[in-house]
Amino acid sequence: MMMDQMMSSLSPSFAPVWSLALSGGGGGGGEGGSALGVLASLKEVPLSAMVWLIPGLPLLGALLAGLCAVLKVRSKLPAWLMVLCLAGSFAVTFWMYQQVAATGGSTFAVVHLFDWINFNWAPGKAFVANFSLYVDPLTCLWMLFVTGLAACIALYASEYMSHDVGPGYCRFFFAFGLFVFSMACLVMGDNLLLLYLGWEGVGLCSYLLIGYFYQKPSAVAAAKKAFILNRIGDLGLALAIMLIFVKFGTIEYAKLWPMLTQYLQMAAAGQFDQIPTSVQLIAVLLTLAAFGKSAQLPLYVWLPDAMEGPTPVSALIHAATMVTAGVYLIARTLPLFQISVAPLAGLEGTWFGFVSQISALEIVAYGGGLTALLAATIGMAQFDIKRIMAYSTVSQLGFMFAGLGVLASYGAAFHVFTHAFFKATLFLACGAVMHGFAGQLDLRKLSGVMWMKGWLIVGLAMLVGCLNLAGVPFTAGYFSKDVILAEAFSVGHFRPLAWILLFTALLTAYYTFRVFFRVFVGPKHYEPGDELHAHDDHGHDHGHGDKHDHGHDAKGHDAKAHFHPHPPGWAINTVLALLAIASIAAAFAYPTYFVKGLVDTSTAQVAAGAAGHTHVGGATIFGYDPHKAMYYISGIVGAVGIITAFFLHYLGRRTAATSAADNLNLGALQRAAQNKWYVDEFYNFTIRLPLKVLSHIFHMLDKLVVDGLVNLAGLLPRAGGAGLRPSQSGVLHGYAVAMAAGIGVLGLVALLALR
Amino acid sequence: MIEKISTLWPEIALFMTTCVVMLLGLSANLNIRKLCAPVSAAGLIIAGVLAFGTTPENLSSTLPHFAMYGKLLAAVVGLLLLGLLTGVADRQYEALVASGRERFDPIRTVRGEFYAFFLFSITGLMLCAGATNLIWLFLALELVSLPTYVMIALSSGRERAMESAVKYFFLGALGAAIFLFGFVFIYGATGSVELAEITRTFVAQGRDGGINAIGLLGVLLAILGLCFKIAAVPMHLYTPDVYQGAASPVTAMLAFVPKAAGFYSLILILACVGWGGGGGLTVTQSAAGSHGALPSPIGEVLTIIAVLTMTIGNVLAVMQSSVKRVLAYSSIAHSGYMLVALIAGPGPFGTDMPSNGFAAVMMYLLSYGITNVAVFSVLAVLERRQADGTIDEVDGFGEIRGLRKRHTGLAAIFSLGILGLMGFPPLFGFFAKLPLFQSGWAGGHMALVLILGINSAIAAYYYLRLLSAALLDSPEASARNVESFERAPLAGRDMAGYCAVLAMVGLIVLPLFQVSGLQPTRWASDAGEYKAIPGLEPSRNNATTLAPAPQPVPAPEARADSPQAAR
Amino acid sequence: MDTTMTMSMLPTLVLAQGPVPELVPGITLFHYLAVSGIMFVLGLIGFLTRRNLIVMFLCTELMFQAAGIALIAFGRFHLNHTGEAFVIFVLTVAAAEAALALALVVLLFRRKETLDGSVWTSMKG
Amino acid sequence: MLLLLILLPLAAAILVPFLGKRQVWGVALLGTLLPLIAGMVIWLSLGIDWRSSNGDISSLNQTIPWMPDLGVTIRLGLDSVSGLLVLLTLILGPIMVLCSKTAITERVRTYYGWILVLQAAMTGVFCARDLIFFYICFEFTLIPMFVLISLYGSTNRKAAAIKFFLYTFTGSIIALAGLVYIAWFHASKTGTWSFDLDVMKTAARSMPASTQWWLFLALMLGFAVKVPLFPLHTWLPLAHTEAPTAGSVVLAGVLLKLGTYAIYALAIPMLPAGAILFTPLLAVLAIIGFVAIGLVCWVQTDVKKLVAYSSVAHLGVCMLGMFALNPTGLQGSILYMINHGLSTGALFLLIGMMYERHHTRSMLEIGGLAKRMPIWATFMVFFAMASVGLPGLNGFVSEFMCLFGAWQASDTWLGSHFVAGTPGYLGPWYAVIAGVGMVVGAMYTLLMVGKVVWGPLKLPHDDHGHGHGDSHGGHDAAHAGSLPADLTGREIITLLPLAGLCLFLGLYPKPVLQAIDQSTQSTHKLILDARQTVRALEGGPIIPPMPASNNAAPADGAEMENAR
Repeated sequence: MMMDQMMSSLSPSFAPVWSLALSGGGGGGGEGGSALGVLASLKEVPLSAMVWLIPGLPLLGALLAGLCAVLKVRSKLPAWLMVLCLAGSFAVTFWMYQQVAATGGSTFAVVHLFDWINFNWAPGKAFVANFSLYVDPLTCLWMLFVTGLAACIALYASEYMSHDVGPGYCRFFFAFGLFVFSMACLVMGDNLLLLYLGWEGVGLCSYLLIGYFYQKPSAVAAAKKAFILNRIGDLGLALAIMLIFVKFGTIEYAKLWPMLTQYLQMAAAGQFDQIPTSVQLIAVLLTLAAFGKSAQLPLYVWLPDAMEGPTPVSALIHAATMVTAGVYLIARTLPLFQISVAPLAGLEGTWFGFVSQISALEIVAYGGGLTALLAATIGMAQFDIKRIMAYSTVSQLGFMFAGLGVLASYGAAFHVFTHAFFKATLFLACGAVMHGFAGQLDLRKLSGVMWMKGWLIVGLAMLVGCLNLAGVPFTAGYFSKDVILAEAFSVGHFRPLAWILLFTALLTAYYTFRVFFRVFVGPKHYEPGDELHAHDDHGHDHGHGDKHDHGHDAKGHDAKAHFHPHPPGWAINTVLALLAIASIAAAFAYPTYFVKGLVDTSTAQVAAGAAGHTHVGGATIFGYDPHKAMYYISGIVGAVGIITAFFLHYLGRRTAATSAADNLNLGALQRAAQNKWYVDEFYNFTIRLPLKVLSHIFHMLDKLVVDGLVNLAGLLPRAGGAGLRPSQSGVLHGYAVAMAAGIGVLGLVALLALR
Repeated sequence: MIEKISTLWPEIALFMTTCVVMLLGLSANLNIRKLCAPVSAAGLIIAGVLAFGTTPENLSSTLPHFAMYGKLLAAVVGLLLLGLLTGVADRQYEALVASGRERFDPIRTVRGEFYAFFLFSITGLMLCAGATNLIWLFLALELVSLPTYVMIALSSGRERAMESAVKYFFLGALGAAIFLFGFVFIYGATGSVELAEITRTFVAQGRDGGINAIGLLGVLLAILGLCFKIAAVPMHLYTPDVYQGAASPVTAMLAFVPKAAGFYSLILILACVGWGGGGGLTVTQSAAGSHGALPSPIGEVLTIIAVLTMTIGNVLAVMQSSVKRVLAYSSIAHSGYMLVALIAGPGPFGTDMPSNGFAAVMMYLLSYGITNVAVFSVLAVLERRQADGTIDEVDGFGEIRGLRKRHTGLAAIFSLGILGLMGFPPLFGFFAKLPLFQSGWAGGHMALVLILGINSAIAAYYYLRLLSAALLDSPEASARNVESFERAPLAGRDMAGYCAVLAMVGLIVLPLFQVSGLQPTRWASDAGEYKAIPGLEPSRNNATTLAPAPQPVPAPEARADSPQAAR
Repeated sequence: MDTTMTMSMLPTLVLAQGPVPELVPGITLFHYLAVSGIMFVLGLIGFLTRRNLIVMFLCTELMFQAAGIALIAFGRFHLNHTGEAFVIFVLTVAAAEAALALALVVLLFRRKETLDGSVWTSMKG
Repeated sequence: MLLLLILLPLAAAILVPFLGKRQVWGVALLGTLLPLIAGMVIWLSLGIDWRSSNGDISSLNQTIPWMPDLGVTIRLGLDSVSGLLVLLTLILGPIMVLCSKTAITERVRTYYGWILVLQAAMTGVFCARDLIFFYICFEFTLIPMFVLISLYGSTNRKAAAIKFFLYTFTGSIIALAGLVYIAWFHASKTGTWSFDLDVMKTAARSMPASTQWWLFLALMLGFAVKVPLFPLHTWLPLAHTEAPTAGSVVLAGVLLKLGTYAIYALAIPMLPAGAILFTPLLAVLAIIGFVAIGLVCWVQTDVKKLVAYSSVAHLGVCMLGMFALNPTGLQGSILYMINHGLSTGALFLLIGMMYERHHTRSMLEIGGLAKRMPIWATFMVFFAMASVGLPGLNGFVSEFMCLFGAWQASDTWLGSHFVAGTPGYLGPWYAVIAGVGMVVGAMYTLLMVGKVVWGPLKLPHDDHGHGHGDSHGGHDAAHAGSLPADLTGREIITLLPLAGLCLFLGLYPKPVLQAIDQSTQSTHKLILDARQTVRALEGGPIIPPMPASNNAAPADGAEMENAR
């Protein structure tokens, strides 16, 4: 709320800066073009300054929400304002997309807003990181689904959060708007530092929104965990930015790509050993950043916990948009990865010697693949449907990274695109269930929801989402996953990865439909969740997490007897329907090459194209071209998964709590998967606990040794004083003797000095 | 003869005042007896004016203005001390007389004698400043000391005052014997008691290879004996006991007058020896010139004394529970600080204030005198009514605790005084300590300067204890019956109060009034001016550029390889 | 500087100077100084070891007189009268001190009925 | 004009003892507001020029003769760096007074009197252009702070005050000794004593490197204590914890900056060779401060202590940037001084407001205040984020620049050449290891926010009759004193300017960066020049010569060779 006051008071002074003249962008494309033919196709085009509305409108929405909080608005006003702003933002994005499309691709535009961090690191040599927007096809792709989804989800949230109308509601939409603004900065920033601003900004909003139910300790802990794990990744990004600047003298994309020409030529010629290690290290650092934000091994643990936030948040931030920022980062800086394919020579003998054996792209690929598998196995064993979706998100992100790792950035981006829609659909459907059943998410306590009155749209949307996620042929998810799998199989040395991914696809289909079969179809049964009191008359201002220690049980039982699920209202239904349709429609992006067109003409891709895919392709699967064979293979794999789920979780199920799968006793394996392979515990024991111990040791050292030495220094005069006090015996003769002795000693000294 | 007397007008004026005061003190009339203080003050003022007006320049060939300014300092601080001393003598007795329980008996009154002794002591101090001769110096020193023994004993009727007196007297006699023996040997080595003659002889000896052994022995013994006067190690042991036992005003006097006399004498004697390293004089007027250290082993011995004095004084003060003892130990430490400047000597420029150690010492003496009076005035004004109705001095920490709540004005003066002693900027104490640093560096004594710094920090601790006791703590039970003179029935309170205020104003104003005419730095600069004896400058050693080394300039060896006895 | 050499040379400092004859043959300045030094040290030792205030004071007198002897010897050695004049002053001061000392001792004796200096130890530390 | 900035609060301080209890607050506010206004007027009247000035703004220079014999004058002047810090001081002044209105009800005259004196002294430090006047002001901040802590602090206040006083006093005496040596060095050359800052800078720079080495050590002993740099920091948590709110605010906001400012404005320009020789050591200490003390923050239970320790950690970054000794690091470091003053000052204000209401600072006793004090909580999260270094807020710009400066302070790494590296003495490893501190910073700050702001509402037992977790009591009257549960208008006004500045400096730091550009460039030039001096000491070329051209393409021949 003070933010908007601030901004309103500041905006006049900003007015001249926001005169929004188009900046020249340094004409980087031209310079690079002389060196390489491909880069010559990168043209800078003028673009209307209107695009600043894309980040601007969500920010306005956030400020308005803040204002509502200050004015103590107790209605849905902030939600409507937000939906309006986001819709406007989406409209501008669409307009921007059309502008870009009209230029025929391989173009970019830089829109200068105002100077941000801009200083001279040496006389006349500037470090420039401005508030400038960089628009190219990749930007358009990302912003389209970010703003579009955000608008939808805001609408959904207007109903979903309605029990919290008041300050909490305003807070929610403030953070929501701020998130879209940050995401826009992240995607549209014309330099890495502005990307970093968005990067941390989305982290902050994620923190605020995960911790939305702040009275729930688990939510607070989850928020903190998310922020800190993200910070580790952010550190990688910050260091990468520094390294990029010292190596290339710029962090603006438009100027950066031409600087890479020479290295890309070397990469194309296979002379990786000529590329300095420090340049190759950039990609490794960026990978760390991407892994943090996109919840990849080993930093994925925050994402499942992030489900403590309200479901719209999970849908938007933790499924569709923010977590794909890592993918965006790598897609954006792909040229830097391409010159980092070779083993990182030169680090041997340093502390980071172990990295020297692996290349950045391999880290990305295998990191992604392993994350995909691990998360899928955990997802199979969970009972909380939102958590299952969370693990599935982690898993699908793994797919995307694997795609990037095998240099199929189109596949990755396509998967991001389709995943955004179907995963949002899935989450929102789960959210509707949660909303209707008082927070109940346990798939053993819900059954046949789809057949209940008023729940059909939810069920259908869920089905669409599940089909996409499982990769049933001719769905969007099917196509996008295929691209990645095919590319993985076609690169010979990534064969193990390809198999891992394929197996994961099988698991994905299984756990997806496990949820569907258990919750949405089958016998009708429900038990309300533990948020009953939220529907009591006096409890509306408390939020979900407001648990009372006293009297809860009694009240709960009492209320349970009268509980009726309340089906979703028009807003939720509309949004679900819309998104379900969008998920289906996304499939058309494959044959129309919508995404491919955008990705392949994006500047980074063009720049990266200079390096050529010399090592890509060639490998076959079962003697066929993987790109063709994969249509069939993945279709079969998806079907197998669904059928397994059907037998285990649908056929013959009588109650909500049990299913045929209960007869399968996998013992310790199952328990371990249920407990997330004890990764959290492992981290706790290997990192957090030692760190805590270390901190206490430091504290003790600080108190005892450092301060102790200071105190000792303070004690010395006192000890000296205490020690010398007896010399002041008070006896006349004693003094006389001491004086005489002193004279004697000094005489001796004088004699010695003479010698 | 006449020209000798013409240098003594201030002393003569003081002596005459002394006689008058002695007579006044015998009067049966209380009002006439009370005239003692004003008359003494008038005498001091006249003496000061005379000192300023009549003291000839170049009384000493090396220290042209020293006598005048030294006497002036004695008069100024003497005046402040006089204010403080007012009302000390005869308090109990006159209270009895006033209440009619006793009849006045001229034999039992000591008022006249008390003031007279005080004036004698100040006279001695002035004589010290003007001394040109060892005999004169010896007599002056004795004249400073002998009255103080009596004053301690007279200052109060308590047993502690007796104890102070006995310790001070006997140890003082020992000290006197030692510096007398030193003077004798200086005479023996040079054949003269005239300081100018001694200087010349020492310079000549120095050029011939070093001051001879008897001369060195004499100087060393003289220094050690004078250490008693300035309360320096190893002759410092009496200080806390004597200061604690004497009445606070007398303590204030003990902390200044003998110390000043001691430093005057040290300056005079060391000026004879010179800072030429091998003996002789070193002062050159050129900035590029070099100057050396005191001849070995005098320099070494003095350095050790300075370090030990600073450190022992401060360290012992830390653990005290008696305010007066703390101040006594701090007085020891202050002597150590001043010794640093003395060791550094007159510096390369001779006239320039901050690099001239003499000027620094003079300025510090002024600052210390004023500050000291301010602190002791507070202790003097306060007194404690004991359970049996008798009145005692305020001494313990507990008794000044919460002073701020009971006597805000006194607390303010006290804290200003303490901060001044601490050398806290921007009080005078700081501007007096700054030249110590400056001259210390100018003399190249890095270790001494650093030890001075560290000691200032240690000192800050106990000063801070005093400060927080007076300002921040709540009054203790024992402080309940602490009263100030304001409520005490008798005498002298006005003077004591004025004197405290004066001292305080001096503390603040002196450094600030530099802009206008009154400049202690200018004064000290003149006072410490040091001139080489014409024609006796030593050959300069590679004095092209002075590039101060990080290490203190190593004292050139007293290369007195051929031991030359006199002649 | 070689101090031992200086000391060993002292006996050669005869008191016969120019036309002034030696007073006692073979007795040099060194001998007088030795006597003076011994007296001084004796006085010091007495001062340190005796408890009686009067005796202690007498010891300081001894030290003063030791200085006097040295002064006379030096005066003779330098053939001027400064030393002798100095001695007069020393004697005078010693007399003044003696007066003071006796007065003080009387005062103290009245208080504690003892002449022992070591009873005055109420202040210390 | 500058004298006015010092005299106005002093005059108010002199007035305060003669006022009634009720008027004191108003007069104190006036005594801090007027200088702020005067400062603003000065700035506005200067127009844009002051930003690009290299060195003092000559129209502001002012010299009053004081002690010609000692070489002491009262010389005042401002350059862009000190100007910014003066502004910070002036801004924090009214805030100090505002935040104390309800907190201090006893001995108000003493309190505000000393606050005003403190304000004058701090302004004096930044305006001083004479070493002794600088030292006087530098030291004189101790007394007001000592009084504020020892009279208005909490339980252990006396020990804290004494430790604070003695620790800093000891250090600065050593520094004084060093400064006097420099003055003596000058005097020995020219025959006249002077403490004029500009004269001293020129004089000191001509010293040999070995002399500069130990002199720099001496100066650092004084200034690093004030900063406080890692092993010399132990007074700070104690002082902060015990100080009253305004005391903590000004301690974090300005007093610590006296140390960093002194290093920037005195130590480095006077003794560049000394700075070069000490750089690696100081950088390591700074990093230890940032990371290890950050971890120490993490295990604190007292909120105020946590923020106090975090000051040590943050100033570690500041020092790291400073000792990168290149324009980036120096600019970052200066910016950090301002930013830390704003955000940490605000955090202390917030903690003070919490303490005033609930009388505890222990995170074990209090929690979930977002429920009860939403406005407070909003500010808390905002400033915590500013302190963590979230981009878009002020902390980030400076933190990034400090780390980047350290990274940049080396022109080769892993065998290859940096296009945009400056010849320096640190390098990427320093930045990488210090970067860990960013994560640690998030850890402890979020721990604090998570415990105090979020979570179920928890209030101390004696504070609230309803016991733990009772969220229904949010608006009843059972809270401390006359203060409402959430912030009052006065408190919001106290915080808003800080929040506004945090946001402004985070989004548009350009004016400040432009202002300090020239200053840092010239400091860097001194460093480059001093390398010759250092080389003379080391007896050989230890520093690689500056690359002839920094515009070289990334793949120039030399680099390719290096890569092989």
